[in-house]
Amino acid sequence: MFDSVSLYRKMLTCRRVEEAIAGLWQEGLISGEMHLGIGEEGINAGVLDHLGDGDAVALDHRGTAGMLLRGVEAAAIIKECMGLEDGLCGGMGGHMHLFSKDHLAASSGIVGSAGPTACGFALAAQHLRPKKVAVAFFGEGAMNQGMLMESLNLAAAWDLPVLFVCRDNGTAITTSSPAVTGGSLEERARGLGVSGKNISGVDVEVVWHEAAVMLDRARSGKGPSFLRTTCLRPQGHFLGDPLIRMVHKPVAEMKPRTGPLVSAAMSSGGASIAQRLAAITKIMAMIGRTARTQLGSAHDPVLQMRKKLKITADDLAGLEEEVELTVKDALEQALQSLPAGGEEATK
Amino acid sequence: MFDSVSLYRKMLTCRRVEEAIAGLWQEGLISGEMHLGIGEEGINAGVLDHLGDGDAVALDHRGTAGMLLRGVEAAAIIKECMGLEDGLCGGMGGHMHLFSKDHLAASSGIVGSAGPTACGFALAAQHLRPKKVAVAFFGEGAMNQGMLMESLNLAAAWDLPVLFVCRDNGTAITTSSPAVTGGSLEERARGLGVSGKNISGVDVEVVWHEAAVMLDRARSGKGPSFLRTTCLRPQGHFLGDPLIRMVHKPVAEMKPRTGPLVSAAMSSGGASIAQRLAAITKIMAMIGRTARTQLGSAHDPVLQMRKKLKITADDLAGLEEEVELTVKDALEQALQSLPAGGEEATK
Amino acid sequence: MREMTFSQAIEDALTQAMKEDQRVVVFGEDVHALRMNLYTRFGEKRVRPAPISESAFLGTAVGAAMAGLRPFVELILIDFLAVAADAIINQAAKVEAFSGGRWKVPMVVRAGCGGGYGDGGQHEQSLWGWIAHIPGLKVVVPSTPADAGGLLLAAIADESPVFFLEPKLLTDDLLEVLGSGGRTTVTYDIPTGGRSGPVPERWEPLALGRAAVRREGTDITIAGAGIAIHRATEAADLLSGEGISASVIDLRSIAPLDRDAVLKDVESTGRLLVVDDDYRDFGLTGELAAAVLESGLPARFARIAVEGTIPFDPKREQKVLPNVERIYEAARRLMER
Amino acid sequence: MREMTFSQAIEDALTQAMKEDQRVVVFGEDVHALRMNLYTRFGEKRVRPAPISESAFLGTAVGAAMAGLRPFVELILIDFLAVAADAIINQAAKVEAFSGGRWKVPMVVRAGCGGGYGDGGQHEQSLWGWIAHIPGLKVVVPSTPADAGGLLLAAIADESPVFFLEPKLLTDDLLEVLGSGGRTTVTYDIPTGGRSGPVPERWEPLALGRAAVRREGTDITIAGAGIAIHRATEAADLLSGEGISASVIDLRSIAPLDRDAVLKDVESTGRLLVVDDDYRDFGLTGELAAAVLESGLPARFARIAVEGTIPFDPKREQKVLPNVERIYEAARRLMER
Ligand SMILES: Cc1ncc(C[n+]2csc(CCOP(=O)(O)OP(=O)(O)O)c2C)c(N)n1
Ligand SMILES: Cc1ncc(C[n+]2csc(CCOP(=O)(O)OP(=O)(O)O)c2C)c(N)n1
Ligand SMILES: [Mg+2]
Ligand SMILES: [Mg+2]
Repeated sequence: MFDSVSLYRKMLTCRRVEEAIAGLWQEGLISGEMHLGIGEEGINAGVLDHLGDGDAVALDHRGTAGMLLRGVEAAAIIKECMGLEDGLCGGMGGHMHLFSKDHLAASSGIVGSAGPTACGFALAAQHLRPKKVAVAFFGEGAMNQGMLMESLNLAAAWDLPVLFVCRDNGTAITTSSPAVTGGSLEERARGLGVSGKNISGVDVEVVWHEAAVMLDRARSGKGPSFLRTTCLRPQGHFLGDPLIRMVHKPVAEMKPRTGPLVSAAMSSGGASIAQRLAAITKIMAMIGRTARTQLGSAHDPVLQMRKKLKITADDLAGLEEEVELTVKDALEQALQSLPAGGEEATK
Repeated sequence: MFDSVSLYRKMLTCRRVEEAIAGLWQEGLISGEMHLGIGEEGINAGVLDHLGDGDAVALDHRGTAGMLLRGVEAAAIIKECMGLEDGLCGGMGGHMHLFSKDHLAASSGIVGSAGPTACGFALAAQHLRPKKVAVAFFGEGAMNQGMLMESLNLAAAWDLPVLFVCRDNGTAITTSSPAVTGGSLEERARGLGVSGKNISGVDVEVVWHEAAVMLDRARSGKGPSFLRTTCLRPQGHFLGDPLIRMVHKPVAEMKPRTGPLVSAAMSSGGASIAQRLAAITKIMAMIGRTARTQLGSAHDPVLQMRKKLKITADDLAGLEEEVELTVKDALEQALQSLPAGGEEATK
Repeated sequence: MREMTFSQAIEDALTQAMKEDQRVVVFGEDVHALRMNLYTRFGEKRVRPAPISESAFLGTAVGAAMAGLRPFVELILIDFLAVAADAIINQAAKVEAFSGGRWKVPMVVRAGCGGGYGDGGQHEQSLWGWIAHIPGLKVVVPSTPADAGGLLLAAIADESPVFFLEPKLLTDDLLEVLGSGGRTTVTYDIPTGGRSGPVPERWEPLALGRAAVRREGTDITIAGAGIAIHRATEAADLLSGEGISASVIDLRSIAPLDRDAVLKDVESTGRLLVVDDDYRDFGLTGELAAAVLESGLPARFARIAVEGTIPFDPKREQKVLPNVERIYEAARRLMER
Repeated sequence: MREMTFSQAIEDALTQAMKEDQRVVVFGEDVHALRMNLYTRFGEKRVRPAPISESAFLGTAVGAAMAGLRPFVELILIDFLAVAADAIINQAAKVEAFSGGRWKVPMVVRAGCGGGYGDGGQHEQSLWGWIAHIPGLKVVVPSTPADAGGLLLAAIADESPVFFLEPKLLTDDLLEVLGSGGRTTVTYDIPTGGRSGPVPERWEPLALGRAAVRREGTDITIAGAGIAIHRATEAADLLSGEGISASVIDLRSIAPLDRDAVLKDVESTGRLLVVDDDYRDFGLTGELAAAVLESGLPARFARIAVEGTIPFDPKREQKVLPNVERIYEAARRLMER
């Protein structure tokens, strides 16, 4: 049964935890890259709401929310992102390599590898945990990676209980995915023996119902399905995405790049003027696409769900405060766990 | 223009050269594995008849006929199969690694790699040889290999002038391909952005016309196509295929295997009787499939073309004698090239 | 003691493992034919034919191992690892480290390795040094039927990803298909020592990472694995005819590597000759050289390994693979230094 | 002499190569952004963004090189080679040998390598020993802007497949994106020596396989490549404060490997310390050990390399990567032996 309040709480928790992580990253308490799932809460929560003990999930580089939704403590995740010894993985993995054996939840920073891993989880379920399933999460860019395509076919051939969830934001880092992707993703999946659907990921209820059907199929031995869900990701590919920076701080971020770009456009030796113009136009389109990717209320799965909630303003405020408190608490735990002088770790 | 006599000559030459190679292999003058293309002459000749200077071809483990049809000397190929210093590749490659730079023709023993290689040939054509094309040959089993699927998509995304030719004999070594392949191959190709057709490879004329259209598309910048062609391969996967041996010499070849098999079926510990029976049934089906794969006249592209030739019996006899002589000559050259004591090479 | 061929030992040990542990599942291309007996006995669910999708099924093995199975993957030839290396080096090898030691990947990849039967440079590689370079992976290479069965059980029981590499010249079933194909007109230089031999009544796992001294000598230590052991033993026979006494150390496991066993022997001989069917550079020969230098032992050193892509021509192939003559010559030269 | 950063040198040399030779084409993921200037100047046909299909586009590079282009592939990070290893080890590396020397594969794969900025063990590998194990491949690792440009031109001009590996800590553009992301709140331990420096007015190819002596010493030879050179130089400064005189040899190319340069120096110092950002076992450190032993030079030897999966936690990461302190300590210990 779809429980809108519970779903809203889950999505909001993901949002707040990821915001907290973004803050820590901005402060320099997390080193390296940081890929978050802000904007795709409807997909993550709508699918993972159906999972229980013994079910498994394979995540990609954007796995924070998935881990949370499977029940991993927020503090353990935050600490892991900070590389602390008492983080989820003892600080060895970091945000791209979150693992929880108890939850049968794994991640990987190699694009496409969630597919084979989920097949493995599903194979183990076939043998050891009848009616249990595995879910793979990945982006639309990953659909061009051979191992993922192979895994769709393998799941079909072996009737594995896998749900393949493609989070389609139309972009892989800076590349417009339609520009480098032939055919359609549903047709591709079907050509690999896995039938699927294409839905918007903004409305968690739609995702929830579709995932319910597909996971039921898997649980009853009817094999894999493919769910393509669309979403917007306002933060760009990762925190500090240069494209986002160019859009939001054009003077500071664009200026140093403009000189070389203009000289590249003008200098002798190279393509024809027409080809150079075409190239510049595409660069501008790429930046423009980024600029237009504002979550806004209409594309924000959390706000959309909030609007539809059938609870009193008081209850809502209570729920939201609870979430804030939980996240604040997790954050504090993480900060307390910092070794003395730990703030300097990455400085 | 479709020239049936010329096509027949080409196909017959392939057949005779491969038979000669089979003879040498049987004699022990060729070591290791040997994959031939007997039964698929209609596909190879029908497609490659359209290629000229500057066109390129990427072959798989079954590349002998492809090399011949691109114009490589039969003697050079035979010598290469024998590992002789004056073979096509100086004896370094062997039958799975035939290369002719002049013909832009390459092969590889790794299943699926013809796809990316052909894309590379096609990319070079786009830059250096306008209107030239590249052809990739591979089996239906290869369609489950990630790199091949990736290459279909890449060809679509980059509009590369490639023709992907899938020779579908329904089997990959001993595995029934439909049993491990989801969806349909044409749908799969389409889902990767490459539209295609499914035709029988027995009638070279059909192959020829279909390939003409697809190659024209490629030459005129309209991108890649996918041609699935069916065929039968009476020799099994490779020379000395154990399945073929079991079928043709059941007593000698089956007997040593039967003991262990019966004891496996009967011994305690293992699957249920039903599951064991299912397994045995599948093994029998596999052997049965092999037994039924007789070329016969109806499935033999060479005989089919021969029947339809509109030339006099005399001319036909003349042509056939010519082919025999050419092949005999190539064989003799190869044998003469054997170093003294060379017959002992692999003994 | 029973007597078995190398292939029989492997299948027998695998049968025992499958009987004793329901979690052991076998998959890979053509396993219904390659493992016809197991397929019949355990059914398709436990012996499952796969599409030609090495990345998918090796990656599946990783997930399956993490979720409680003990996958035994038939990769057929180690050369094919290249199409699926990510599943091994970026996933299988790293899960234990990434998870802070909390999650392990107990899987086995079995593959034929090595040449000597004229199959060309894309089908005859050994690549154990390539695998062992990556932390988190184990690699064993048996040279006798008894070791094959024992190491196989140990590989299945191990909590890490283990490669079980079978020198094809020793493996009658693979060699029959890839080399002779039912012909009596070809013969290959098959070492008699490893093709068949005594095996225990019941298989017990052999500890991984323990070398075996196959022959004790006083003048020179010859170390290697797989086929090289048989070639070295033959060469040692020849050398003893000239009054040179050679030890032969069968590493059996490339990773973990029993450096101590080698060093102990070199301590008394003062000379080390490493024989390797894998590529020479950045491989096993260098790793043992480093072990010697790090130990501070004074030792003369030489190595014989594969120095380029293996030629198809069987005559040249014989020359580039470590053979008895090369070992013998190198050992003699080393004695003179 | 001009002054450039490491990244500028690379882009500048690449621009020169593309201007002078129409056959040079660039492709890979996100190249329109990564190489925005080249994309603008040369247009999409010569700088082409690719799908996330490394197997396809590396394999495409092989075919394109065979058919007359000079592909320059941006793999971004060397870790991703694992998903496409076949294109390199079974195809690119073998075409020349298989064709009897008749056909070559002149292609370059550029990729960032190494860690030190907290990206975890799947994105910070160096893997040059893994690549160099396979005959037919070349690998260069520059440590200064001048070398970066010169080696890049040489790589493009070479007839073999060459890997051009860029230590990410030196590469301002990659590090800016992967490490800081526009933040001023993080800093990484970036060696000052390599990040920017003088470069020639016009790029000339630097011969592949020639090491450079960065510092001459008499007591101990420290050899390595990339970041390790800068760490070693710093350590050598410290050592000289204690009266220990260390040479620093920048290999620049892992394959071909300039064994002679190392041996020549070891001949006078009698001590070799190899510093390697790649994994320790079956890698560069062992290969140089073998070279020493084969040469018969008496030498004390030690090595510092990465011994396991690189931890994410930046503090532990610093410890497992070869750092100044480890080099300094190892050199001192070696002096005592
Ligand atoms: C095999 C591989 N190639 C390239 C990368 C670098 N990379 C990391 S994320 C990413 C884009 C992925 O796009 P998509 O699958 O659409 O996921 P999204 O980030 O949009 O959620 C790329 C190319 C990688 N990690 N692995
Ligand atoms: C990557 C890889 N996996 C496995 C093999 C072993 N192998 C060689 S041929 C073959 C079957 C190929 O089947 P298909 O593509 O249908 O071609 P066919 O032999 O039927 O012409 C296999 C599995 C290989 N050479 N390369
Ligand atoms: Mg995306
Ligand atoms: Mg087939």
